Amino acid sequence: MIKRFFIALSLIILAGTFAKVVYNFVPNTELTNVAKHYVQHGTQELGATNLVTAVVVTYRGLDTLGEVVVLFISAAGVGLLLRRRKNDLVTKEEKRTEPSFLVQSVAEILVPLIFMLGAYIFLNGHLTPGGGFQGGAVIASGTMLLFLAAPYKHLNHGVLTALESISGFAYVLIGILGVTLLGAGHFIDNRFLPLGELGTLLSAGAIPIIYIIIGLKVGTELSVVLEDMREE
Amino acid sequence: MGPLGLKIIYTLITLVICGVYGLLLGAFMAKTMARVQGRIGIPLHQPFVDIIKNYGKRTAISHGIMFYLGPVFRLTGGIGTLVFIPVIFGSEYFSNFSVAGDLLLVMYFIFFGQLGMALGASEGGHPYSPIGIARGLAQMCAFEVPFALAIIAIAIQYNTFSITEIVAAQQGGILSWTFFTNPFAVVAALLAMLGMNMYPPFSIVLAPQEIPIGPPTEYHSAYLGMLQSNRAIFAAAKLVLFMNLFFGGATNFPVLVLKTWAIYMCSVLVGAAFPRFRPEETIRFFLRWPTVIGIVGLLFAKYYLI
Amino acid sequence: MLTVLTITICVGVLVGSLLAIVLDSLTSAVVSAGLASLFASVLYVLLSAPDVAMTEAAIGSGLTTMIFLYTIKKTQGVKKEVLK
Amino acid sequence: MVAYFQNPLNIYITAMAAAFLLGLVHKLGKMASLTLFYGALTMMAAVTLGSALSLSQPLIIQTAGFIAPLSINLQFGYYEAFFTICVNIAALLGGLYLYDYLKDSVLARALFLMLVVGINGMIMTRDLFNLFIFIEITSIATYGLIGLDRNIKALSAGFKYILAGGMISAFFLLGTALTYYKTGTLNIDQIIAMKDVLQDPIGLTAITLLLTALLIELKPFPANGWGLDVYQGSNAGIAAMISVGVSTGALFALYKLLPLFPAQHMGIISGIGLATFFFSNLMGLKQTDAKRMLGYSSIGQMGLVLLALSFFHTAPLTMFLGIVGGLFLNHFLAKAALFWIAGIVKKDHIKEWGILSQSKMLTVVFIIAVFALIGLPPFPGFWAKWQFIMVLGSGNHTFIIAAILIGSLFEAVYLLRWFNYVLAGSEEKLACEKSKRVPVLIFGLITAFISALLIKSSLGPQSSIYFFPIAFAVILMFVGNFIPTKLRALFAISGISYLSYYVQMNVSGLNLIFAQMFLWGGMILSIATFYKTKAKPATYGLLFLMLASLGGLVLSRTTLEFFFCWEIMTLASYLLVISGKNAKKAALTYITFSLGSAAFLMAGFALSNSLTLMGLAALPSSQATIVFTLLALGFLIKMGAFGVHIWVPGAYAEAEDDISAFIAAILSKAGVFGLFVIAIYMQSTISNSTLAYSLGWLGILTATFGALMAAFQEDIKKLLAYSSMGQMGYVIAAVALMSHLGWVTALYLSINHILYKSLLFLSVAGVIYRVNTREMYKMGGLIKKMPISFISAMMAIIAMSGVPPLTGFGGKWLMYTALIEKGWHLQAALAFFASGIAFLYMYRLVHSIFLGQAKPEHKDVKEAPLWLIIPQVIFMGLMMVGSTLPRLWVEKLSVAVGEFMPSTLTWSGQTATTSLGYWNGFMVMNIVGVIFVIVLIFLLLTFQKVQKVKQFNIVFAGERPFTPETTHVAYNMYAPVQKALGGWVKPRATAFWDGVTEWSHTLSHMFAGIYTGNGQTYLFFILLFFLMLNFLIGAN
Amino acid sequence: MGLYLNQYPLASIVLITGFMMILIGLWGMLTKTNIIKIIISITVVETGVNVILVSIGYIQGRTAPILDTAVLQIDALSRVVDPIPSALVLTSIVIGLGTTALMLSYVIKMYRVRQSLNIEDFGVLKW
Repeated sequence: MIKRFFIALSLIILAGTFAKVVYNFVPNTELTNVAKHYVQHGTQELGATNLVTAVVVTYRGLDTLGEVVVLFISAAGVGLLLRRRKNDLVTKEEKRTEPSFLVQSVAEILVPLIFMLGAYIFLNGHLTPGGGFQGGAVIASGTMLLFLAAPYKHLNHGVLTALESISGFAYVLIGILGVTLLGAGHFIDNRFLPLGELGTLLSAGAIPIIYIIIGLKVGTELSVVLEDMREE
Repeated sequence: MGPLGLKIIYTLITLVICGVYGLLLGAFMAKTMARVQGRIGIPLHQPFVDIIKNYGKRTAISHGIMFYLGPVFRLTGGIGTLVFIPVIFGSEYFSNFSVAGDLLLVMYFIFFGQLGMALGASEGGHPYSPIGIARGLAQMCAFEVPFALAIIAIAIQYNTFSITEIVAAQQGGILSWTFFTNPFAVVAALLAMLGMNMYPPFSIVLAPQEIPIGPPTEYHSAYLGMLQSNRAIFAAAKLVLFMNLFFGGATNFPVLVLKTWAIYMCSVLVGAAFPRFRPEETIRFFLRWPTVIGIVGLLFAKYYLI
Repeated sequence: MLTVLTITICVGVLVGSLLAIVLDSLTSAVVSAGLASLFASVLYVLLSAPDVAMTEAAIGSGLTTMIFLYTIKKTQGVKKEVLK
Repeated sequence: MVAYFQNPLNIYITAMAAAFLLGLVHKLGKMASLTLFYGALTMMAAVTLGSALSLSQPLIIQTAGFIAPLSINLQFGYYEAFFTICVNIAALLGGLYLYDYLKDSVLARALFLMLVVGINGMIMTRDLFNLFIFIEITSIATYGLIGLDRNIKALSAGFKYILAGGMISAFFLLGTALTYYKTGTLNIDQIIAMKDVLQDPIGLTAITLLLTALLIELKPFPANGWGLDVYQGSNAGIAAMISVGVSTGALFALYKLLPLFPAQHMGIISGIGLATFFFSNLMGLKQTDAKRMLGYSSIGQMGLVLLALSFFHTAPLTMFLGIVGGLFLNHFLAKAALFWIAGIVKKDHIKEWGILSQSKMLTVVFIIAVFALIGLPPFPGFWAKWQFIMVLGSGNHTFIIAAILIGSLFEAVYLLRWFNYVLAGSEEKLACEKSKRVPVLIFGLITAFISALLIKSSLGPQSSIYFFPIAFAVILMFVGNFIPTKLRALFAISGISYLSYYVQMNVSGLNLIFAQMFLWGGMILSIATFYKTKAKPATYGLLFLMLASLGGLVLSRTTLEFFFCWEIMTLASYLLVISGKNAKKAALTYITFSLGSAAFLMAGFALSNSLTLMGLAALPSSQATIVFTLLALGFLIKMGAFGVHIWVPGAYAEAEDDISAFIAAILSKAGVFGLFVIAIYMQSTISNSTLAYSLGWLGILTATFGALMAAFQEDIKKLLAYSSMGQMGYVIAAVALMSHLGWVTALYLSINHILYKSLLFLSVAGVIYRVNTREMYKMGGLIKKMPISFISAMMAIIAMSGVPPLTGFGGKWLMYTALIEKGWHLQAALAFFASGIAFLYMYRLVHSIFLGQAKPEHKDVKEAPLWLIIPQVIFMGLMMVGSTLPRLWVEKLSVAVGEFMPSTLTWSGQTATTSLGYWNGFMVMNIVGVIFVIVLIFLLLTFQKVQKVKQFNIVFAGERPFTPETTHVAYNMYAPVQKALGGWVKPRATAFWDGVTEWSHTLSHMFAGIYTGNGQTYLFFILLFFLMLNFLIGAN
Repeated sequence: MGLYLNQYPLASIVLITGFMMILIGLWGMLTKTNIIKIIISITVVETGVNVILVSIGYIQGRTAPILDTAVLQIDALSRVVDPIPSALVLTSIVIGLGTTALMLSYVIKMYRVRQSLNIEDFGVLKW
């Protein structure tokens, strides 16, 4: 109880600090200088109508590469922890209940649709809200549905790993392409491909390609994570 | 016969006089003790007889080199001590070899014989020797404290360690003796002398058990003779030193005899009156009142006399 | 109007979060947290951040809830392993 | 192709490409993916090195084709280069070390690569949010790797780490958000340029949040329980990467953001660093788990680096790298090596570490690492710490200096205690794969190499004088296994002779006298070491090193040189002591006190603000008093002064017998030399001061108690040890006199001490060699078997006691004269008492060993080996010459001292005269000799035939004894004295220091109690840490 | 509650919501003993931080930074909100998922070893 009291006390003090921040908070009425540049020149410079995508993929491309790495190593960490190793001894195999017919048939229809939705989201990342990460997550949801429908089915780890591996490597390659084609300082620059006509699917230089790669990588990675957690 | 030769001759004369005087004092001491205890005691010539008897004995055994050298060290220590002390004030020849060093030399040379003796006696292998020596050394540590305090008080008072200069500073009347200018230091020194002489009540050194006497247990014949000679010379040397330091020295032999005899009597009388102390009692005793008196003497010299 | 709607959604988010903490049942707590997340994604839409809203909906309330549920399922019962 | 190696961006590209490809390549086979993995690590290290070498000015790397605030940029300047080189080399070797673990899991390999990328990113990025991402990459990769071991320890530690990490990232992200709100940019350089905007509540909250997050990554006290658990629980290879890699990233990230922190609050960061350093080391004291102990040490070291960072983050490059870089590098090299060794040993409890001693090479690296952490020269930490403390001193940061030095001492204690366990050895077999051994050895070599470079660069043009002896010693130590003992000894002696030639060419006056004491004394004593048929391989190297460092001490002009030599001497002597058979415990006490002494010296030199020893002379008097006190305390500890003497008996007694002679005769003079140095330079302030007066009393008390304690010892070497302590007491008092005669006395006593202590220790060494015991009452009557040893011992005690005619008397004469001349009368009286007590133990020594009844089991004992006799004969010869012709050398001492103050000692012929008295050593010797010979002849003439009998031929109480034991009175010889004075020598000092130990351990345990093991508690501490920081910053 | 609450309600309201979520989440992190509950609390904190970030980027009355119409492209500067916070939040959400997944994997393995979800059962290392 004393412990809780102290925790409450310190949280109250923390709340005081927060209150000070809130009290002094004046909501922005104007864009910051950097944002101004993005908003003013972003579409011309990069050819993407969705400025968030422009920021995510190119302006702050290194962040995104890092983000992909984070997801990659989380998946690796999950795998490292959960996948069975040679000498593990398991006492009891879990029983999985067969899902109902309804679930199975709904899944059969839905899963391809979900996958297509995911693909759509990352293909149009430079035009509409969404992008590689969202699309990838949607694809992973599809995988999840698949698991619900077919508890005894295993994903083909080999294919997934290869896909993930290749897409990751491709991302790095595209980054290098920026350097080799546009010169030093252009790592992860999407402009080594023509920007195309603003607002069309095949525009914004390499952004669609990058988002496809990211979408694939995120989708496969998250699917592997789900698989690992399910199979454990 | 250069001055060195003359000096050696005078030194030899001093030695003989002091030796004889020392033996007489020993006999006197024994007689006084006996009288106090109601016995007749030995005749005054008894020590002379003993010493001749011992030297006369031709057979001897030896436990080893150090055993053999022990008495040599001892006698060298005794003679050396005397040699480094100026005996008669104002006489260049009777100041012996005191040019070789000052009071500090004498104080440390006293240990020479004792150390050699201790080593020699130890080699004898008799258990009583080391017991006696251990006690003796312990006692020595203790009485050295008041003695050192007294010596330092003198050094403060006269600002010198040279014995000749100390005596010189005490000339000019009985009141300029250290005994009167700084009585505390003298009392401390005299108390220390009781221990130094190893007479009762500080005689435990010589008596681990009564029959074989202390460190020299294993010594006999000429060894013992040498030890006895040393006892005489060494006792005389110490008395002369005390006389020089505290009682204004002596300008001739009668005065010397008079003063030293008086000093000697102190220890004899004290010895006759007190029972023997155990070693730790001895240590505690010396580190208590004599030390306090010595410190008083020292401070007296430091803050009053200068 | 927008303000009222926003406040309502905010209350929804907070109630969801609170329930997620307070509820004893793990499953209910997870579902509450997912709901809070869903409300938050609506909030993002209101704040003109559709990209974030999509992400939050797909990941925050979808996948996260799912892996929580998996975990809850895995941490019941007495399956014991000797791990290398 | 060359361009590839010169662009730091390729570190990331290489790593990421490799990591992503690993999964695919793994399908081709394990070898392929392993090759890819190690290839990538190698390339990363190569790119880092290449980029660093081609660096002509700080490199800004833009990305995405836009200039900084629009896109994310990286920076690769000199600072970044230094830290990334460290990280990438550690990563390469760490990867190699983890081969066993990584070879089975391709996922782990990918994680490892990404961990390295994350750290590199933390160092290089100049974008706040990008920094967040790299922090996350680093953390998540670490979480994953900790999961490599799936036991309860690793799991729960990893989980606590994740919890803390979650809180940290929430803080950091919130801070980033608020910063962006205030500044409108995420570029760190721009934010720093706009830092004034951040001086309002929101901005300050933002800064606090960011700094809290980064500080917590550095595991500050007390919000670091999770960090300790991680170090303890995770695999050693991973723990090493966390300790040296992740911490590096966090440190550099903090360094980048530090300019944001209001300058007036920099003290808070210093305080956090200091508290972390101090408390971690305090808590480390009680630790018994090796990895957790390393954890405490890691956290402490990072605290120290943080402290340095708070002082020098704006300093110029060389200073920054010299101090912060040096401290970091030290931690980096040592900690990686130690963690790796911990993984090889695979024992949790430090008591079981004896197994390590089976691998010599690993043990050597272990020693190097431990010494580096303690801050001993020539390892990088020494130089950095020295510079750091000096700067602190010039800023008068007394409290910080004290805390650093005390903290370091704690660290030294627990590390060396651990070293003791290593030395204890073990039966068990040490299994060690090559892949694990190689990185450790490489790190050892790197440490050695950097240390060598640092000697060269830090000591300036004079450095070769210090460098070559060390190199020679190291070579001598390492070839020790391959060449015979005698040859090694010969090398060592020739080295010393060359050194003594060199040193004597370059010094004069007092320094020359000390050089001769150290080096000639050492050379003669070295002869004695031949007597051992088999010496330990390192012995001669260390012996040479010790003597060389003493030579260096004499040569040194600057405080750094002096301190360097002092520490080298400490190090060498410690290793010499510890090579004794049962010396481990004693050696620990010895080194603890020695390091305490060094700490005082360091503090003293720091507060003096002086680079040269000469500069000590120019101090204003109030400062001089403090400096003198500190320095004197340092030297006094080394001399074993009363109160800090408790190391003395152990170190002297337990060292090997010939080494004891070196320690007692030669090494103890180093303290004398030090005392002289400061007394000379600070003469004007110290003369007639209370300080000198107190020092004088301390010296006399040391003499008295040393002598008393010596009298009660049964162990012969302990007796000699206490005796040395006592004799050094006189020297202390003599130096404190600050008079011409006093200093001559001090020199005289020192030289005399070399003569007779060498004799005694060598003689005793021979005896112990023959009878195999150190208990005196188990010996006896050896005079017949070992006559030369006896003569040597006898001469030594005569010289020691001060009985004329040998050299001892001169010392006493000078000393009493000097004391009384100065007016220190009571002191003189006490000195007299002390010298009386000295007779007690001296007699005991000679009697119990050589005289009295011989033991039957010693009937076949022979004289000591010739090699021990030769130096004794030399010393006896020197002593005889010195006794007979004192003017020959005393006048030299008098002249040397005369450089500093007017001489009060005059000579006519062989007679020395002072204001108080006179002494003619030549005449005394002759008179005594003549009388002795005459008396001897008389005796010889009196006895024509003397019958030699056995010692046993005695009678007492009417009986012949039949067991020799009963007739050898040696055990508890001075029982009466003990009864009378035993109360004086109750081990109060020992009790006091035991109390100090006990208390610090109790405190250690108490503080460690905050680490409950519960992850939530740790979270709470993190929250409190933030609130505290917020309060401190907001308060102003 | 703030001087500007009435003038600029939306961003401030959301900001307060975000801070309250952080506090709620912290309370859960510090008081709940079930480790799954603790992780849920962490996700609540993370969502709170994200909400705050979005609210900082919001400008009253503006639309999303997707310039898909001519009107928007002409007068973009005064019509769209800041795209940067959106980009940051996007990243942060993904990272959050990654850490959550990893934490839950730890939970599963910890449960396997100790058969418990109580955090107090995992204090094997201390002092």
